[in-house]
Amino acid sequence: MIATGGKELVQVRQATVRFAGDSGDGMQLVGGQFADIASMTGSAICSFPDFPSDIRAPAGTLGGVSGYQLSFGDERVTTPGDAPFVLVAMNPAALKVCLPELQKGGIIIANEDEFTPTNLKKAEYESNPLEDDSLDDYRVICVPMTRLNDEATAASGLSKSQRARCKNFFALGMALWLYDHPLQPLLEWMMRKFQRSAEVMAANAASLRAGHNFANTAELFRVHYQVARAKLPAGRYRRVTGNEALALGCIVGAHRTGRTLVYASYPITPASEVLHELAKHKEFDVRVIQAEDEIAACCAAIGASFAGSVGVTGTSGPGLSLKAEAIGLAVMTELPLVVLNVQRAGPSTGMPTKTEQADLLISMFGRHGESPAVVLAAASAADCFHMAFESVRLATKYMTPVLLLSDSFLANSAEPFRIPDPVSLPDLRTGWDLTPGDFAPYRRASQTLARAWMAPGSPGFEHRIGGLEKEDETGTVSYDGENHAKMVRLRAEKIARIASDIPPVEVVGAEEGDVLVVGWGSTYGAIAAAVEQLHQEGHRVAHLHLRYLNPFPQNFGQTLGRFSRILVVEGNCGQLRMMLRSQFTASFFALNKLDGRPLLIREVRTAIEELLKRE
Amino acid sequence: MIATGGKELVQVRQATVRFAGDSGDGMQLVGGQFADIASMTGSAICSFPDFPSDIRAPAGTLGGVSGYQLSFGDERVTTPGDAPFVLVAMNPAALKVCLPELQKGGIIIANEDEFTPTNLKKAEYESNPLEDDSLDDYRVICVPMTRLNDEATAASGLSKSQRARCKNFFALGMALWLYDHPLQPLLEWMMRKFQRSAEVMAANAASLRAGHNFANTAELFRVHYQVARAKLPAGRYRRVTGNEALALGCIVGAHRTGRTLVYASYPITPASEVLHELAKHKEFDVRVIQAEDEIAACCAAIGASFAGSVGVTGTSGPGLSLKAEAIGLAVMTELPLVVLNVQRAGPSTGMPTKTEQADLLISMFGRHGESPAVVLAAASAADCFHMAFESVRLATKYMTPVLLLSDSFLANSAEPFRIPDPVSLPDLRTGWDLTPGDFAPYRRASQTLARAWMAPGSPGFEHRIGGLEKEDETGTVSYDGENHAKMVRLRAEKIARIASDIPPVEVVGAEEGDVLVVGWGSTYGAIAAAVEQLHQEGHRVAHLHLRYLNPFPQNFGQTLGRFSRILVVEGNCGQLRMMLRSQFTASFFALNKLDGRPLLIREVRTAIEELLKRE
Amino acid sequence: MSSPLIDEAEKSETTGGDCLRILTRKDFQSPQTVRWCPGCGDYSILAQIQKILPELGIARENFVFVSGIGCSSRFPYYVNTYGFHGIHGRAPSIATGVKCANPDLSVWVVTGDGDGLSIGTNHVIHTIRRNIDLNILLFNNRIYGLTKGQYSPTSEFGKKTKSSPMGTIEQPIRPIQMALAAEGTFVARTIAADPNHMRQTLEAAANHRGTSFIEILQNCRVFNDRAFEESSAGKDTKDDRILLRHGEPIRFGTGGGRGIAVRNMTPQVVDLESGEASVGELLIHDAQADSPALAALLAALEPPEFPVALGVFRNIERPTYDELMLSQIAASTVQRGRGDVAKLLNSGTTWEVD
Amino acid sequence: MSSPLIDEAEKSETTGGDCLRILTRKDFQSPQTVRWCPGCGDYSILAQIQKILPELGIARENFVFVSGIGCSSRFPYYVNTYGFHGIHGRAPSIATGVKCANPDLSVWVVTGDGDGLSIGTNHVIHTIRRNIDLNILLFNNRIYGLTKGQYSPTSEFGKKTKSSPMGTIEQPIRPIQMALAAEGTFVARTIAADPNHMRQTLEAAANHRGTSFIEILQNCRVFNDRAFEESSAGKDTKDDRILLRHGEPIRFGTGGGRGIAVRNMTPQVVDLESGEASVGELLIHDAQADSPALAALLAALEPPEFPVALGVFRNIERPTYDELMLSQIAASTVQRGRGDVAKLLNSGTTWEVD
Ligand SMILES: Cc1ncc(C[n+]2csc(CCOP(=O)(O)OP(=O)(O)O)c2C)c(N)n1
Ligand SMILES: Cc1ncc(C[n+]2csc(CCOP(=O)(O)OP(=O)(O)O)c2C)c(N)n1
Ligand code: SF4
Ligand code: SF4
Ligand SMILES: [Mg+2]
Ligand SMILES: [Mg+2]
Repeated sequence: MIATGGKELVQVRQATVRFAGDSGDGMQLVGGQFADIASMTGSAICSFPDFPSDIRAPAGTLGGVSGYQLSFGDERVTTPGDAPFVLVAMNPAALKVCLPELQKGGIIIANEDEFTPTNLKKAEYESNPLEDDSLDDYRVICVPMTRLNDEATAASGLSKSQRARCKNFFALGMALWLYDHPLQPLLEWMMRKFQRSAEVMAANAASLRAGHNFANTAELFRVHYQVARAKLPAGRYRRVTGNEALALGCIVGAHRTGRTLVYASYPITPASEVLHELAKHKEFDVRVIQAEDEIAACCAAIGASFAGSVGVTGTSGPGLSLKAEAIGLAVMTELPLVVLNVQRAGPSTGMPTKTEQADLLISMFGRHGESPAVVLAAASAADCFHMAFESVRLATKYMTPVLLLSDSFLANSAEPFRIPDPVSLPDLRTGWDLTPGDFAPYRRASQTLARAWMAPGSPGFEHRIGGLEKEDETGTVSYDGENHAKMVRLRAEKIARIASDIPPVEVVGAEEGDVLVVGWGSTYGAIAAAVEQLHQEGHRVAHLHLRYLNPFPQNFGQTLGRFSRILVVEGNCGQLRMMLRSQFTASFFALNKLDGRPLLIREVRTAIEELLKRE
Repeated sequence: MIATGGKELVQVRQATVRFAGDSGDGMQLVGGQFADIASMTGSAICSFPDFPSDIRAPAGTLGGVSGYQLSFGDERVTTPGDAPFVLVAMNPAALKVCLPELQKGGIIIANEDEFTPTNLKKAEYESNPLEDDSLDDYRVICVPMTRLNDEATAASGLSKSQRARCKNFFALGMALWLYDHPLQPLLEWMMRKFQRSAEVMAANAASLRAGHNFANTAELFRVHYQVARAKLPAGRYRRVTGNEALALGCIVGAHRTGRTLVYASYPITPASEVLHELAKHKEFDVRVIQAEDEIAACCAAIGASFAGSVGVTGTSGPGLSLKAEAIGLAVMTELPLVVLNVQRAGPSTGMPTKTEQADLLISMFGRHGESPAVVLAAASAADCFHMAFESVRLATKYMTPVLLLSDSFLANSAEPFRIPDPVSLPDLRTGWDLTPGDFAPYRRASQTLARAWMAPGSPGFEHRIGGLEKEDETGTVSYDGENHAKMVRLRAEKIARIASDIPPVEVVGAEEGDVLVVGWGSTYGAIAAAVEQLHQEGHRVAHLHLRYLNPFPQNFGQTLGRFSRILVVEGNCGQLRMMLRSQFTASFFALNKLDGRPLLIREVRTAIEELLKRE
Repeated sequence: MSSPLIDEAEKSETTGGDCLRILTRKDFQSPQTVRWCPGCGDYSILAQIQKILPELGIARENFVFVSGIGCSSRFPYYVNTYGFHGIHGRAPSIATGVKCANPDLSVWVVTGDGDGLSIGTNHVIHTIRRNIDLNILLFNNRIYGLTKGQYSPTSEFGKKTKSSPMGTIEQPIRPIQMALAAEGTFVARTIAADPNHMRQTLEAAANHRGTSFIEILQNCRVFNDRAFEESSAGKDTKDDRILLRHGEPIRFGTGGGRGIAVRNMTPQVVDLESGEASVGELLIHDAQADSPALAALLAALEPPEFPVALGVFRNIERPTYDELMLSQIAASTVQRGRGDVAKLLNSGTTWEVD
Repeated sequence: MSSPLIDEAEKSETTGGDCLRILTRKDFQSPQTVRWCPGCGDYSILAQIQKILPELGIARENFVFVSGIGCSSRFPYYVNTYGFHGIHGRAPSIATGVKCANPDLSVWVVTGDGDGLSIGTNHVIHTIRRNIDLNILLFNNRIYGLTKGQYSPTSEFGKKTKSSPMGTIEQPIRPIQMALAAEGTFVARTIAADPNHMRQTLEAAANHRGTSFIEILQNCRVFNDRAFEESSAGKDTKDDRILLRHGEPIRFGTGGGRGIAVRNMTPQVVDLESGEASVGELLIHDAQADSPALAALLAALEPPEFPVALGVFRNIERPTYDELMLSQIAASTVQRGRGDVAKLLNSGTTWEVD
């Protein structure tokens, strides 16, 4: 502990903070700004918003609470945190909704002005929790934020109700002080953001400063915290959510193929932001088609690929179910197609705003007939960029559909993204240096087994394809049984060969030992953190995260063999485990998370510990 | 050998005959009649037609050949036969198309009148095969059928061209003689069939008799054959194709539930006949909806079930892909739904007229989210009846979608069906003897875990359901994580419990031993025959045929354990094997058939023999 | 007992309905809290439906509300009878199954402009042309509400939304025109902001046998506020709406001072007061015309050039699908006798094995 | 060299196209044998298309034919250019992707009454309303041919087919009406039995910018023979067809002795020779009218009461989707400069870690 300015400054490795208030309180905005400043001051971050599922629930109700949680600190921050240490609660409903997850002994910063009888009732409180003993396990800091904000912004010239909307910055100011963060970057951001209105800028800045000063001077806070810096790889960084990263990955991927990106999609939660994001980037010649349904979207992407563009379609579970037939057409016509699937909790409409990882098997097998395709999964928000890029690479190089799995958690969570130098990324141009005489629509490259991608507009290469079985090489329609058997095997073999064109699996932690935790997708962060803890505590445990699910990397099976037990962790009933059991002989165990929420570090820890204990 | 009527009568256990001619030659009709007569005289039969894939290819061309193959004989007849012993070829194209499959030493009965230069050219023959030495390996019997038929029918009063259309009966007459079959039943059938036109009746009968007499008297035939009688279970029989049997099974199943059958479907090969068949039976109050697409069809069936009817939908692969989302809705709403899927060769449009078994995994996993459903497969044409009935039983008892797999081979093949006494069939009425006070939409029966099926129109039971996650018991919309986890498990558990309500697997052949052949669906006949042969030859082999694929019967795993090797035989790349490997530990081997044709007995034999040889 | 109405509703919850009991609006209020945004136009529609249902002389248990997905499609949860919240775009198909299974039910489909005219257009059209006896309420707010504000097929050309930051480049689909092209037997338009008009229109729809298609202009307060400003209830509406009345000349404006005439099939606004045209020249609305052409012409009138037409565009009699289905079943039963399973199984050539 | 045409076609097979070379019909004949039934109406359509393609001044490699599933949808295999035989009902969507990816291509969609108006209605309608520059040829034989004879959405009410043994109970959908309701910019009907009319109509469609929708009445010899008997080529057709000509009064019959007049929006056949009506009273066909109402009225004329109208119902100019898409891209590029990937990645708040 170091004392600064009369307060103690405590060093911590990581911290988890949650901002919570009404939907209209601007919690997402200040959460995001906090994340940026934490990042800029050298922290690793990971954040996750928690929106209400109604569009606009009545103000002050439990259904209307909007939260933003983030962890920041050293490089071990890989999740938004199991349990917040600090909760900023802008009203009683926010307190009620978030309290169960707060760490015992954690800090509650409550806007006491909003704990009125009316609001307490809306939040279904019988008595005021700030006044009874229900919060005895926590450090409660009551701040009259509404009033202080009002006073601080009085000079701005804005109306009272306009000024009231600044109070999220008051809260942010306090939080920044609490973690010893500078105000300057935020003030600069405000200059840009509110450049159209000096009054708004002034009021927000005043509120922010007031919050900061209040925390610094008030007797309420005894200590504040300085979190460790992360040892992140050098480079320039920005914050991305998974959905932003998917969009960026597609743009950059298509750009490196030298082709136009055609994104055809139908809106669906939680994938819609990819559509919104891509619609903004017309200067990249991105052609966005908002189709009339998912089938049309998928077919338009296929048509675009046929015409020589990079056809991408994006959706979530129900939409994926609808695209099944069209994806099968892409398998048969051997055209590049990227299908982004941002998973949500199912089956059927399920819980559209909740996360789950239960679309693995439909991605693998959800098409009639033998219909193999590539299946990838992004491990984190930033990884969404890389895997989207990778999807474009594999789809165009191997002339195949690629299904890329993300999920609601990744879609909305944010983390630092190390900005790659675009020219350092692989060149994805596919050279089909053919003369018409050499060309046949289903003649294949000997190595990749990909057929040539000759688009309309190329003289001399006129040809016809379709969903009927094709004769080998010539591509004419064939009902010949031997040919069919051959083509079924060729399609399977083409996908299988990709195993030698993807990075091998890596194991983090023990090189061999007792428990290997195998995960895929958004469970990455929690598994990584849990395994690291246990490994550092001396256990022979390791983590293997699959980003390539079909085909598996070549060294995967052999790697499994180095561990006596395999714990498969996933947000479903055991879909990956079933795939593993069907291919590898090992001792498989499962941790299945099914509650619609991101996996917690302690859940993984507990499961591993239990396995370690077993004989 | 016994001599009768100057000719030898040879006893055989089984025979395989193929009638082949132009699409317009009426081969399907005479094939079916031959099958009926063989059945009536005590044979087991199994037949399979081979239609051209074009609607109407030009007469006389290879594309226009229509064939009908059947095996008949003792009870070991379970397939249409690996290779015909007798080929009736009405024209050169028929000979050309069918010759490769004929047994060496087999009999060709050729209509020599049609081997004209024009027809030979259409069939792409360079020279007349009846005249060169290309058929030396066979016994060729040339018959001027066109001329003989013309003479035989001259007195009928029909025009020459009308009379020409009788010559299929001339061929049938010969075939009947060849297998010592009576004419009488056929003449009676003709009386009924052609009762509207005495001339047509007379001409056909004359042609039939003429063919019979010709075979009897002509010097061309030295021997004829008498096939063994089958020891079939006693009872009344009829011939059914798989598609007819599916329709019958649905009608009878719904009837036993005491509810209306609503069949909603969109035409698709090879499932359309189920639609046609059901559309004929309005006197059973069958309500047939030809929907605008497969999605609408599936949703209409779901709506019908919601309203208290037995909702059934039928399709083939591409349609199944389209129904994925709607089936998921039935999973979530826990409504009865039967989905008939008559598989064809895929992926995509594939080979619509060819058979395959590659829709197992999509049936299991082809829906987003954790979406468990019952999956059944019929083993033979007649079994289609039983499994359709069983589908209705399980769907209504457990309030779940049931996917029933048939395929193009079963759909069109015919075999004897022992007609059950309807009252001996289980009573499928589901009693939900509830008062409104006891009722909650998602309250479950403790044994089956089925929720109560209370349809609109029942006063006091008004409730709302839908695709969003449901709160346990109350069925109101719930976004609660713990509840979701519970519901996911309940839905899975409900399906799992069905294992105790289905017949245990049976093993035919050795009780334990070296090789257990596991099959499902239409591979039944070929596996049964091959295993029986080898078992009788003293090998320790057995056959286990799965008709319940999800859940598996309870004793399945333990049964697998009694054999050292498991050979999984299926018409795909190993879909069942993948399911087995993921659940059971055993030594699995595969025989995968991918050429769009029904499995042959000898293919199974060879595979088993190879396994037996291995160390 | 301060509120007998509530007691009665509660009783019916637990003791089962009684067809003869007189139903009230409360009977159709479900226990579930309504979760639309404050100010959403959907509330008003719900209120009118809850008002008219008890007046139709149909027992509560014989209603079924089927919907797809969207804000609008939450509707069935709030109506205390049988309800089915289906999947996106497929409500008409589910409803078709319900009605065919039990033609005695009064079946209502609730859909949105996205649900019913984007992913579900096909089912809406085919349901209409089959003339299945059900009521389709299409809540048109010209936006995707539930997914938070993308343009819908009815959004105006050029509209800027989350998915069209530079404005849409698609001509909107016109719901009434589509329904008329499918030869709908009852086609109407009303507006949620005018409860009375809505109520009358819904009643007419409920009383029609065959598919009733009603476009309800509905305000989405959050993502497309004031989409129907020109014809909403607040301001003086006389000049911007035509209220269609069968058999009457088409007039509008204060005192009916203006009207619509047609010259070589081209509609024109004419001023009666200035003497520009006489009443005799006005188009006469004929909701029962054989051809849907007149109705189509009226449906195409749109602000700012024209007032928007509200009311019943078409209302004709034609046998319904469900009726025809039952009559084929009846005919078949008369002809062949009631289905006998044993006979069915034993039909065709059979033989005995013993 | 007895057949120079064949040689030329073969050369182009192996050496690649040459835009400047004059194309002939043979150039568009693919090596694949045509496999429709003898006597199928599809042959005639294929022949006309192969005739007009070389005359459009478009290089062979710039054509794309996209189809769904059905007998009709086999079409692309027989046209020697780029072709895509898609899945059932989805050809317009595939074609949309093709056109958006490369607006320079001349894109043709071939579909059937089942493919385009049953499973695929939705895509047809949305394509039309977006006005994507492509040509939709809908082969209407009023039956499902490929699946061997079930009724289709255009089958006549009461028609007996395999799936409707007692007759259908559905009102048919009317393709032209649907296309007009979607405000198609080019909507026409022709008949395969009249090659000349078909050729003119196809040419007009090819020359139109925007979605061209052409219903082609086509005979299915096997499952629905003579469905268009009253207007097929064999017999005297003057009395049972109207040949639409823009700007001209609507007349038909021998010597144009009869015509169509409209009274309060109701079409009537009038006899000019008997003096029942004068030419001045006849409806004037206006394919360029703003409102599609007139066209819709003509589209609804049907035997036996009326003659069937053939020709172009509507032909108007409106910016196409693909044009508008490109112009937004262009505007965006002018505004922000051509997309720079490094700039994109570095946008927003960034920071350096070292
Ligand atoms: C298959 C599928 N695709 C997409 C979605 C996402 N989705 C839900 S509602 C909706 C649009 C709703 O718009 P509308 O029908 O106009 O209803 P509103 O919310 O405006 O009332 C969409 C695209 C979904 N739930 N299912
Ligand atoms: C998803 C799907 N459903 C059904 C089918 C079966 N099918 C193929 S073509 C067809 C109808 C064809 O009718 P139409 O479009 O009128 O074409 P036609 O054969 O009459 O030219 C159907 C139902 C299919 N191939 N795919
Ligand atoms: S988003 Fe719009 S349509 Fe949906 S509930 Fe809110 S106001 Fe109503
Ligand atoms: S079935 Fe009909 S539409 Fe199809 S090819 Fe034959 S004649 Fe033509
Ligand atoms: Mg809407
Ligand atoms: Mg057709």
